[in-house]
Amino acid sequence: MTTVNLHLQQVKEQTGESMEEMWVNMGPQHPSTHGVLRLLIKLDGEVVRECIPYMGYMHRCHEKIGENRAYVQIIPYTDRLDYLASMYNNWAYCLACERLMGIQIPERAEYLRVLIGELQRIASHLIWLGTFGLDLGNFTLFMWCFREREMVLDLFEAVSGQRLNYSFMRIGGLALDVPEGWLGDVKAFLQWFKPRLPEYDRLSTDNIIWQKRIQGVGILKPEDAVSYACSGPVLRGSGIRWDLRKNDPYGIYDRFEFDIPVGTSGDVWDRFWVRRQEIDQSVRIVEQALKDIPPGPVLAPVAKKLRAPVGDIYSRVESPRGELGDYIIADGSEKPYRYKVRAPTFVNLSALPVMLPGYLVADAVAVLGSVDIVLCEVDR
Amino acid sequence: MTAEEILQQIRARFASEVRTSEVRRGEATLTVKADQNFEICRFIKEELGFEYLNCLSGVDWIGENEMEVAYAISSLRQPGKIILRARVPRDEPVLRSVVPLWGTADWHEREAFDLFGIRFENHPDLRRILLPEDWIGHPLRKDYQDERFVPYPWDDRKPGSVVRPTTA
Amino acid sequence: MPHIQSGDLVARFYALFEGWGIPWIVPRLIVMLVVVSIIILFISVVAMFLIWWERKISAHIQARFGPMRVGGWHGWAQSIADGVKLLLKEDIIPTRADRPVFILAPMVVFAAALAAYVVIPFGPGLIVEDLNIGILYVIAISSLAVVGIIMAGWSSNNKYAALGALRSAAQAVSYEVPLVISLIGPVLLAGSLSTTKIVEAQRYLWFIVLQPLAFLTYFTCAVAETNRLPFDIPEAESELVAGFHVEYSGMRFAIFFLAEYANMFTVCAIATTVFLGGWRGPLLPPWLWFLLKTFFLLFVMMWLRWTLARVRVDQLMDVAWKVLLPLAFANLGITGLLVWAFS
Amino acid sequence: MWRYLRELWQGFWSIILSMQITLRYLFTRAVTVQYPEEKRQLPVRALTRHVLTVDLDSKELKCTACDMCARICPANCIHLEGEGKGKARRPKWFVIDHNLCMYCNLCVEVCPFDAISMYTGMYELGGFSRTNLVYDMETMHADGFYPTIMTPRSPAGAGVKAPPPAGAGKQTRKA
Repeated sequence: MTTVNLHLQQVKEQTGESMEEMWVNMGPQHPSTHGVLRLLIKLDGEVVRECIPYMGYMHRCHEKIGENRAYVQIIPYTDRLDYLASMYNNWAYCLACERLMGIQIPERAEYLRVLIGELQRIASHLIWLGTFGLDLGNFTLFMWCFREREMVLDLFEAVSGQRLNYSFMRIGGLALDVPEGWLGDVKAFLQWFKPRLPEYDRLSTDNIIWQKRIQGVGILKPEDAVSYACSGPVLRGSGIRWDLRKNDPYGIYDRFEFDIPVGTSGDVWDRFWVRRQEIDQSVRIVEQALKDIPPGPVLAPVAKKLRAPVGDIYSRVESPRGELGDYIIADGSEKPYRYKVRAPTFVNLSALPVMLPGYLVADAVAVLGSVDIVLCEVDR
Repeated sequence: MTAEEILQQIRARFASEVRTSEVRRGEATLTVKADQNFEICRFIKEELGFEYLNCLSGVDWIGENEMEVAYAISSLRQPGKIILRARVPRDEPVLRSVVPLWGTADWHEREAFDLFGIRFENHPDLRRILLPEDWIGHPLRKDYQDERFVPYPWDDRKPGSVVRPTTA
Repeated sequence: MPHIQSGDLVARFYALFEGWGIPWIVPRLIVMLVVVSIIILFISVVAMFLIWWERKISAHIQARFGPMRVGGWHGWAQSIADGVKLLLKEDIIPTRADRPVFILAPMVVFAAALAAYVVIPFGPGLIVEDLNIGILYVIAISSLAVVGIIMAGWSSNNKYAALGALRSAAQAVSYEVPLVISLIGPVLLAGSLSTTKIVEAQRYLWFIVLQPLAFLTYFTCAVAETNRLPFDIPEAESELVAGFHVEYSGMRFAIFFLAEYANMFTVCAIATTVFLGGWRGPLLPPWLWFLLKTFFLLFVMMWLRWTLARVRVDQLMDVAWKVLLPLAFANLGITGLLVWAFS
Repeated sequence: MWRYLRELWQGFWSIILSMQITLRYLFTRAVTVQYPEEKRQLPVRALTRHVLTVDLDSKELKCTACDMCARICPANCIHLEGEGKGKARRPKWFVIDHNLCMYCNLCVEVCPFDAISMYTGMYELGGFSRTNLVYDMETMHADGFYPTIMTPRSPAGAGVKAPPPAGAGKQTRKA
């Protein structure tokens, strides 16, 4: 008897459930679990009564690998966490190491990090919008979003040579300066991108089916959001104005002007709308960064073989999915003693069993989509 | 509330529990004995008002024969961060669960149980979370052995030494 | 083509056989076989074309090319290649499935799709059988597909399939009602249930001008009847994976697929007949007009599919009972009053 | 009643608006590239298969077998052995296992002699067995100029050409 059946049997024995409810396995092979996530859902007709997530299908013990690599060598592995926002993983890790080692990075590197980070946020939110459209049955939006995302990837490819796993940031700055004319390309991309947003809106925000599908479902109350330590758009969708870029600024985010969109009721619509507006805000930040980017070096002079002083640090950044934290304990050698990633989607996903009960199966898909999970990061 | 004040309040309340405490980079860092971890966490959450548990992480201090659970706690209403580290003996790593205080601790504690073998009392559903349920051992312990494990490449290597033959 | 009087031809054929002294059943069977073969051939060709066309339309809406390789020009042979592939695939029946029902289900669905072609008037005289209750027949037959879908969902022994089948049943029951009522308006105007009579009645004015509300209601219901997005909840791939045909593969799946497109053609052909004046049009031969109008409606259906998101189950019921049904009744009432006033 | 009708009309109109925009897209150009027939121009920095660069005059490898790349590689995919002492030190054999390579460019950045490059444009690395992806020194030996981090352009001023059609085996390229 497999563990699944065993568990089912246990649940049956413990709860004594009636035969009118049925357990449905959503995943691990299911089109809308965004990877290999398995949700065990108890259905009463079409209504979800209970949800038990199972994950770990892509677990590769990232933290154990990290404990056995030098500080620089971990950077390529961080790409593989949240592969839709690799730059942010690099950033979070490098920032934690820089804080731990007390490295000041050059001004130009700070600006380029913000610029690239916000472009990454746009790309990540675009892919989220597209896949969310797919969850709701709108395939066209998915393709359109991918088209613009590809343009961002082209920009990143010109900078780092990679389209997905960039490993572009280094402890102390960036690996390379941007190529000539790249900033002009970013401007050209923004010129193209800004008129596309109303087109997305026509298919999504303004469309009545879209509105009716996601309004008032998957409500996450603010107190639950805090208790489950949700972060990013999930927390802001519940009406809490909390953005690490504003509330605990890292890098040079205190120099930029942008708004934090928040929702009101904490339903799927709010989470959608927060992300949709964050794309606008990211465009704003990119424009500001483009305007005052200074010349200079992009990498601080750091030793080839980095050693961190004994100590520990919990450092966090606001990735597109929420608070991406790195907890590093250094023992003075060239590799960390303990390296833990606080994955935002892992934490946000833990609130899913609170959001789902009482809604339909179709809503379960929408709610799961609105949490914006990346299974590689959940499983680590 | 500055980090010093936080530490003072905790020390005043749980004088016998706190092993070490210091302020680093503006964060209150303290190491406590494990038997009162739930009460200290409740004090931090309910009386100091730090209602947001960022991260819960296990650490294996094999040299000191101890296990540690590090809570990174902050607040959405006030600045300041607390890193609370509860030490338990390595042979009997048992702590009180903080799930009643923070819902998010549920999966974090399951992860610590899964990868470190730290057991949490009063946890509603302490199962493995990332590894299969029939997995043997706890991989993040420092003495965990696995033949598939790729060691740190810089160990025991002199320049030019051959590690393994490859064919082209 | 317009002057082929199929009725005459068949009558002459019968007379021939009668002259040879062969029992009456034989020529009738032969005629039936020929007609059925022609229809199946037609359905297959149309469905394959529609599949290719839909892929092309979706691709171009999404700023891509779609199939480009098979057959040379814009991948025109893609559907044929797909068909061959599906034919050659292993026929899998799940171990715990209800075998006879599982095997029968695609046939029932396809038979239902096939039967509706009896009363579609492709041109004057180009109709299999001009039933005097043609519209009623179509409505009755089109509900038959649901039986097949429920059979498929039940016999698969799969929870997703069962959910899809249940949804399909609920959807069909709900959407039949406004569908029928919206068709009564034109029938009142034409004064007949026969499809050819309805086309004849549109000699001067298409019924879409007189009955725009009925057309919209009918078209929405037709989209729902054929399980197309935005009403494709029985097979919603993001929720129920593939709904009722999740366990089907190979040729059985192909038959479901074919039936879906055949059904699409049927409902659009009925809409053409009832609202768009059937085969009537200047210059071009009637059958071409008929096909043009039908394909335009099919294009609208595909266009809708690649624009909209899927509705939810409860919303689907809301739309049927709270929007379409009142509209259809309002239309029927107004039409009835006007017909009564002018007669 | 009035509100019901207005909502009905608004919903209908929003669908019409959505359809309008998809209709417009139906007649815009596709952005996809028909891959094997057309290929996109890779940027200079595109990280692709490794090449051991040569001194353009003497056509000799720049590599001095210092083992830096092998040590920095997180995936442990570079293996080499050197022979000779001091300035004459050269690799005896040099193997990169592209089954393991993560394309992180760390080996290139760490190289003090500019002797290894990933800016080669050879990205079609498919093979029928895993050993096809293990490249030896002979395969990776550059036959001309390749851009590197230190010298992104050739000293003669020639720019970077489009990548050649590449197969699984040994790939060559004219400078």
